[in-house]
Amino acid sequence: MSYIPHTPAETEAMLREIGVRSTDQLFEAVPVTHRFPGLSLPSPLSEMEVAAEMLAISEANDHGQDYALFRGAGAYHHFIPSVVNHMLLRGEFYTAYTPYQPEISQGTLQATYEYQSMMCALTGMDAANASHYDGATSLAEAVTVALQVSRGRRKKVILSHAIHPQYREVVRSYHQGRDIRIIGDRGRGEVIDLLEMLDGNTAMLALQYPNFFGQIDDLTAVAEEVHEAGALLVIVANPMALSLFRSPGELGADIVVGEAQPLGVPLGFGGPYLGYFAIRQKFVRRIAGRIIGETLDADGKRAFVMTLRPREQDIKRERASSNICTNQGLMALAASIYLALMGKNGLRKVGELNYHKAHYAAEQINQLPGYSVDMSKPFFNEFVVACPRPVSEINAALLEEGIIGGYDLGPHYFHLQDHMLVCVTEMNGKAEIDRLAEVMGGL
Amino acid sequence: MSYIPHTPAETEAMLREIGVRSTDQLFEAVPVTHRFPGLSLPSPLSEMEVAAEMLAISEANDHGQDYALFRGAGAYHHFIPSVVNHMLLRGEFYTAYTPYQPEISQGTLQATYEYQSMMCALTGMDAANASHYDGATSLAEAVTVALQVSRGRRKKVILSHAIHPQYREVVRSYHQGRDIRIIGDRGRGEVIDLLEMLDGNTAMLALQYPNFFGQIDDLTAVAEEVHEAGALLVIVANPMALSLFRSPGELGADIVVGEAQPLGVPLGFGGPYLGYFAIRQKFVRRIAGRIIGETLDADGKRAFVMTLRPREQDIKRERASSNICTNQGLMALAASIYLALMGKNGLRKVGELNYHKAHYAAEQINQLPGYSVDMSKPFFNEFVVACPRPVSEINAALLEEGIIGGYDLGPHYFHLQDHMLVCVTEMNGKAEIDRLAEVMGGL
Amino acid sequence: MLQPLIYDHSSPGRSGVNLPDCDVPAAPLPSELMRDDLPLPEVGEVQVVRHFVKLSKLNYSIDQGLYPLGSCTMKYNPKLNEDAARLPGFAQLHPLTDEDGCQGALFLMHELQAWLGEISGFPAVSLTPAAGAQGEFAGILMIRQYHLDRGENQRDIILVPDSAHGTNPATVTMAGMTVRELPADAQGNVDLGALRAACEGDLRERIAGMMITVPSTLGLFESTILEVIDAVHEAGGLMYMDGANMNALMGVVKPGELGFDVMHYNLHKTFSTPHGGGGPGSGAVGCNALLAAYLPGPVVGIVEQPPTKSPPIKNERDVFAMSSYTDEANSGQPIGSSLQSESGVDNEAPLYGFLMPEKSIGRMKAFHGNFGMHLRAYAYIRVYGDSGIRDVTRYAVLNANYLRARLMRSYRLPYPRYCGHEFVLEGHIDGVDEVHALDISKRLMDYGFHPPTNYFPLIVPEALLIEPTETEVKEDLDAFVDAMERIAEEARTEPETLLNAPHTAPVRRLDEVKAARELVLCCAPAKPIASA
Amino acid sequence: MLQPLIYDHSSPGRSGVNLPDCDVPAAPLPSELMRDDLPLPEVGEVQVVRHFVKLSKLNYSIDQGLYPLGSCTMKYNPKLNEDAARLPGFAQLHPLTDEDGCQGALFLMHELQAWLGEISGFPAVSLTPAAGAQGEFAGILMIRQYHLDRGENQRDIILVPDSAHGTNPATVTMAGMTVRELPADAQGNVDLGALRAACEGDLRERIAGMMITVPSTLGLFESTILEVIDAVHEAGGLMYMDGANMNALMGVVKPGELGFDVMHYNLHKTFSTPHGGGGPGSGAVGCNALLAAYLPGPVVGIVEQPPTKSPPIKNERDVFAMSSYTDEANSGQPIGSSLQSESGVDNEAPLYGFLMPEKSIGRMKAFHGNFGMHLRAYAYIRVYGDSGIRDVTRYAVLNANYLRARLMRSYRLPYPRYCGHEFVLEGHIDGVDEVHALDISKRLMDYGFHPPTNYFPLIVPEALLIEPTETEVKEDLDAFVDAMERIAEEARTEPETLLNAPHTAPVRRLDEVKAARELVLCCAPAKPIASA
Ligand SMILES: Cc1ncc(COP(=O)(O)O)c(C=O)c1O
Ligand SMILES: Cc1ncc(COP(=O)(O)O)c(C=O)c1O
Repeated sequence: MSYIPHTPAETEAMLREIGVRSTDQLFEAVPVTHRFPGLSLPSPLSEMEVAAEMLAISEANDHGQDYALFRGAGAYHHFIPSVVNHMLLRGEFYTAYTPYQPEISQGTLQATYEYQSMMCALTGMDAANASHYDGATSLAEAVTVALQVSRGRRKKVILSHAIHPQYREVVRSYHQGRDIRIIGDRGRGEVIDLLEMLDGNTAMLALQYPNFFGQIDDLTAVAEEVHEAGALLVIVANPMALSLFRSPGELGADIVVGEAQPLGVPLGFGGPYLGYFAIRQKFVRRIAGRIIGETLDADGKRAFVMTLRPREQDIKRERASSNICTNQGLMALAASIYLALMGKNGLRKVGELNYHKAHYAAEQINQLPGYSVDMSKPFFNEFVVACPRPVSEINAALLEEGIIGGYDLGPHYFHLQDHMLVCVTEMNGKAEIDRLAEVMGGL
Repeated sequence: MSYIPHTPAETEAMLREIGVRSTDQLFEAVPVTHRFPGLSLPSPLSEMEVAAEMLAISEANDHGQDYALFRGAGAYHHFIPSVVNHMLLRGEFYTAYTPYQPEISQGTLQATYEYQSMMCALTGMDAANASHYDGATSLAEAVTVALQVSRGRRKKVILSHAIHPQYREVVRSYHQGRDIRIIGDRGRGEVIDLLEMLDGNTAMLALQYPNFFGQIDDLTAVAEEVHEAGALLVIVANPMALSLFRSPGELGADIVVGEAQPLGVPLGFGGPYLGYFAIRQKFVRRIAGRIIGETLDADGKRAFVMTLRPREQDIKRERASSNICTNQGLMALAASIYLALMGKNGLRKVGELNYHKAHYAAEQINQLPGYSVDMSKPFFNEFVVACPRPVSEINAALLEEGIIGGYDLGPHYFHLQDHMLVCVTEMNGKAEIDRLAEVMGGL
Repeated sequence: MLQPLIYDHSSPGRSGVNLPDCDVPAAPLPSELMRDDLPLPEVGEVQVVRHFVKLSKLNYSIDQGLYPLGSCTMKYNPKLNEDAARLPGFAQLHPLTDEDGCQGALFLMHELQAWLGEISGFPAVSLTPAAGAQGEFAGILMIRQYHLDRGENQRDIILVPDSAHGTNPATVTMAGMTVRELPADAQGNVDLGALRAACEGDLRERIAGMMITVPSTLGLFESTILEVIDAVHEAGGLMYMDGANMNALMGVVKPGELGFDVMHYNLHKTFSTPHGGGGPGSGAVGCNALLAAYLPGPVVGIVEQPPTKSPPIKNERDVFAMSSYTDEANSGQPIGSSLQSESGVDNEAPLYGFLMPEKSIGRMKAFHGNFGMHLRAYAYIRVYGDSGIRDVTRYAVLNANYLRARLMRSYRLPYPRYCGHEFVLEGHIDGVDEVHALDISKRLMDYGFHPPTNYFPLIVPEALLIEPTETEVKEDLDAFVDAMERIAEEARTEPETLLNAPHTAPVRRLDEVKAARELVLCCAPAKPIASA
Repeated sequence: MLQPLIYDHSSPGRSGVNLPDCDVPAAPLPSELMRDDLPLPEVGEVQVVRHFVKLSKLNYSIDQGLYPLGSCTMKYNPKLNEDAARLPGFAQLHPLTDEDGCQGALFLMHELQAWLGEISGFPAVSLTPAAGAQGEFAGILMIRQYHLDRGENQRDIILVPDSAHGTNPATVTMAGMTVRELPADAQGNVDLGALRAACEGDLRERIAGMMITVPSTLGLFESTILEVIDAVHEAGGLMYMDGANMNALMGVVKPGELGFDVMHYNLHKTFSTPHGGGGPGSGAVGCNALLAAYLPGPVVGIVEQPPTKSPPIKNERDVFAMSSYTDEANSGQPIGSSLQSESGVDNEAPLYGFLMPEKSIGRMKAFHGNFGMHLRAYAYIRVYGDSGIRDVTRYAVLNANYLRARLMRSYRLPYPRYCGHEFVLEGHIDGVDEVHALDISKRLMDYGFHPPTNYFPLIVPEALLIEPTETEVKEDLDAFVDAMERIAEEARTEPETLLNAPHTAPVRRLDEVKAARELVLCCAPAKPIASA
């Protein structure tokens, strides 16, 4: 019986102890009219058959082991050191629950505390939570915090159009039941245009860094203007880019959110990923989701515990600002291991590889007749290419050559028809990049 | 520096403590003429490059994930439940040394004791050791034991020609320095012919069960005759076949050896595998290699320890009967986990699947014009097919269809030119078997 | 021994990984944009391994024993599923792969949608929500939008029993709606009188719906569930089922057939995906035809039927008819190697694609849900199949009732009825007032067990909510009963032992007040130079 | 707590795995050949997992700390290598795959042969031996056969220093030859006088060779190694080097250049393949041109040069010229994807094949060695490469000398010289005669360390042989020194603490006499009915 260990004799003995003749009797409270319906599911399979089927299904996908990947747009193909998976495979980590009982959960608690610490280090913020579902929901939760900071008095949220389109969709989904206005992202507004929109009703302004097009906007003066208007500056940052570029904390952000998938989490068709959330000290008690804090045990020994619990739904119930409960714990552990391995020097090196390779690729493509790369601003590991024909045609040709090309921006941005967002990481060798350019040029 | 954690500052401090200026000084005892030679090796590679290279090399092989395998001949493609590898991946097991310090090695010790117990259960013997290198060396070690039991007075060793050819080669390699005669396997002698060779000079007679051709010889009366001649009966048994067939213990064997790779160890291009060695109580102190025994600790608690140590090379030195030290510990653990999972019912079921599928395949092939299967004796999961053309041609055609065909017996047995040893296990679905027969028939 | 922090292992110049040299010309870095400091630790690979191995040893986990945490369904996490999740065809699949290039993944999601629908009696399922709470949020937003679309803007109240999980009321607030709490009656059912009063009184027109957990968070099947549903429907509200306790329902009753309109599943509970020390989860949402068009997107549908099949089934791209899921020829058939052909996809297979339901409440997260959990749930259902899924529930309920029957002799059982997959005890020993549920829980650690859920549901004093799950073997249940009985005895004879427990855990009880007051959330070396 | 045996978890009818139904017609089973009983345990999957997880926790391992076991080279086992070994193209590759179908594996072995040869200065290498002891056996058989082929049948003596590992003398016996032990001098070198006496005396004509470990098992480089080699060669004998201590030699000196004729490598020591709680190992053998033809087989050679290459290099199938390994164009080049093309193998690559050396001593085991270890060693060497391999030795020797320098203050260091990768202390505290090396070792467990090797080499009283390896970080070495110093102190102030140690390990000291006397080697339920 698969994962059920009962033998008939044991079942018998247990039923006797309970005082029933069969398990059917235990369901007497279920309306008899609806009790024990048929289930039309496939027949059971043995482990070896399921393993074979999973392999077959997985191989019906075009994946990064068989294809050269030049696609990012919010999900990045980075190298993950083998140690990460070996540690994640320890049952002590992945088969544990949320650390509600700290005495027997110090492993998870300390690792999460270390994750929080390293996310603070990356973002330049004072505190980070234990995770949100992903970058998009993390942004949506930041909106809630910003609204709360204004005690509900400010109702305007400004989003840059250069924030990941799906993130903006999620913000709208999350706040559809609230009486607020989300603006700024319908047009092609630059940062400067967004600052124009600030007013006394603005709770926050959010920018992406690097933005969805891979570019690093100049944010030097932004924080000041936002703060002057009494609003919060929220920065959606790719944590991998923070290996090189000035931290959002240094730029004056109040909340930094984003997708930490690049830090040791595989592409995995979009999830589970890791929404990170970091904030200034003064707003820390408004943070949603779990947070681990340091304390002492009864013997005076350092230990860790979930803290600020009274904010959470299980205690505050309808007065909680978020309902989040289960988060992305194991992915935070993955990021923790990844960052520990990479460390200060390793992460910077990865950042540099991304930067140099992307710039090399951009140059190669920019030289191709009919193509042009937007080099108007500095960029990290992604850039926009204006193409001489539909992106889908180019990608079809690339696929034939074992290459998954860039992301088609047309469906999301009216002004970017036939524009492709190309991503280059440390996983792309020079030969691969050259081949990409060659195939694109040969069309 | 890869797996070396030293920073320059630490190295400096350590050198100071030692009192030298550089590590070079530590090598002053090495003849200066030969000190610090150049090394012509490839340049260092990063982890991600090595991982990519290993993948590329591995994919330059025709393996069981891409091909249907009908090859056995001493190495078998069986299903390995996922739990086995998950347990083997626990660093506590695979990064530990031989359990010389029992107080902090009870995990390895108990698991090995359980392995020994389960091998006794399978073989019907009284004691089993912690492993030998593989089935072949286990047989070679059995020869040593048999010679010792006769106190060196008997010098003849009878081997059946139906023992794996490589095993017989290894027996000869192992005993080339000893003054003994190894006979019986040059011709095509049946068991009955081998019994004829028994005499007062015979130390042992060895048979394979099922034999190299997959067949189960009738061994009912063999032990009696061997014992009457004062010799030992050694049986080389495929432990998977012992799920169904009478145990060698029941058949009167004195020593049972063989390859336990079928019990949870992957094909792995031939190693590491797992030589098992089981023996009657009366000879147990002659067993070579490590053995785990039960005892008590100072608190009277049950615990396990390497026992009969005085037989071993580190104590008995030149008077030890074998020099074995490192064995195949982790593979014994794999077998232990595998047998625990399969258990009485599961293993029998696997045995039956092998039996039925092999018989189905044999029938399909036997019906093909030009082919005939040797059905003269019962067989387990392998059988011999007389083919209408060279085996290499048939295998080439099968390979085109994604099938790795049977093993060519010609190079090993003069009388078996154009004969193929076909193996069918639970891994071969009916469709695969039908396709095998179809391709073979279509030639 | 105190486990050092990862920063304590740091030494300038160390690194845990070698990276390749750059094989392209270096581009100039924009110095004005570069950061100066990156206060990450510098640790070698060996040390990192040891650090996390040692941390892991401080955890209790399912892989080492019984984890009877009520409401959490801590069942065994099959290793098979972990292997499947790590196949390169899944782990290295980009979420924005073009439709043609991810037919395997889409097929799997499509099947899973159908199977979850079949198990719960709902024609439509969306897999996108990332956890139970997000599933709730989606479901309540769907109900909200449904009413808005019918012009019933005034419907803003969601009824929630007082035994509900905290996520339920919090969800209602997030959706901009209002919670109205309902009490339980003496049997642990929703108090029907109070419910009817709410539904028939002044607020009738404001009732948007009700969220209810079945079986309840007390582990009890509401014996009046049909009346509850009727009452709410009667008032024009819709019924949301919190499916956290689905492990007590599979093959026993289909929420959709009972009359529920929408529910969420916790794949990380019922369908064995690992809890991961706090996630990830997966909170798929299922619903009936009324709400199908409001599901969060994207969902997976068939966008092109195989050319060879006739008559062509309606194209899901055109009409979002999720109900076609369960009667598709392909659904529920073993796929074997049919998907695996030269071109990657069999010609006879339909083409799957992502679809946005017509009136969707939108996206709940980027991309399309926690796919890694979908594939594990798929493998799990595949193992049990039609004949086995009900066994999961049968044995989960058997195990819970067995513990209930044995433990009610030494602890007070507030609701003496057959329970579902879990039951609640009062963690209180008569005559020993100083001993609380928490003390009993901490003492269980010394006996080698993870404690039950404490202080939830809130309506039972000193609640100990116990859920063994079906994967536990009788010997271990018996050992747990022994420990609980001994603890009850200890409470009487040596209460201090409990009050100071645990004694053998890696740490003693923690000062939670200090943690919240001092708020040390980030270790000093990680602080950027400015703020440090 | 006592960990139950796997049989203690057994209950009739349980099974830890589901198997597929039979998809072919059942064939009749020959009832007279079938067994009746199969006394294996019956345990569920969850229980099996917990059983082995709990067992694992009773072990000490490299993954949790310093493992300074002299002569064993307990260095970090890279996780990268474990992943590589599990790739389906390796794990599911049948050993009898036709040559064309295993070019990847053959290429890898061919490269590894060349690299090991380069590191040791030997032109020929065979990877077949399964462990160090088997490598020794092969090497001594080669020496034996070499003399036989020259008609020098009388050469049957192998000289072995008294500090040698037990496998050395045992090997000689297995090969049917005779051991003659040689003493060490005061510096820990082989006593040259004694050696010369042996080589120049009556036995001169019987000298077949000498086995010697470099650096010696005392961790010392023989400063007279060239004299030793000369003396033996002079007498007509050949020199065997036990390469267990190769971690002190790489990039520092090549045994082949010193004049050794043959040696073995321990891939499971020097080249980081995991020890696995007792194996598997891999004991490749390298030798010079004199002995190449005697190597155990099969070895991997180039059997066909790529058509495009000119001039064609001699075909190794025809002439077994192993020395061509190191000067092949292909050797040591990154292969990148060159092997990976549509047909599986690049047209420009040579064809590799298995060859049997001309006068081979034969096969040491079935198939071709512990390939799983070869591939790990390959990956390991690939990571360090030409510039890094010497660092392994440099830091291994640095770590050992650092410990030596610090520990000689509290323990007697019998040979006060720079050591190699390890060194020996006397585990004896002056004035406290009741405390032995064993007690110090057991006490180290309480401080969280694995003890050093005890009582080996035999020539040092109360030997503690300490080998930290290069992968250990200074902090941990310092902590080890602290523990050793405290133990020395305890020996004086509270010797009982040592005599009764360990106090915190999973079990206390064991009754080894009882184990050997009662010989319980198999648990009762596993016994077949007849013998039970
Ligand atoms: C009854 C109930 N509802 C909802 C939830 C929330 O689910 P999740 O943690 O997946 O968000 C839980 C989780 O514990 C629960 O027990
Ligand atoms: C010096 C020496 N020689 C030989 C060996 C034997 O090697 P193996 O255990 O691999 O057979 C060892 C192993 O400990 C050793 O230390």
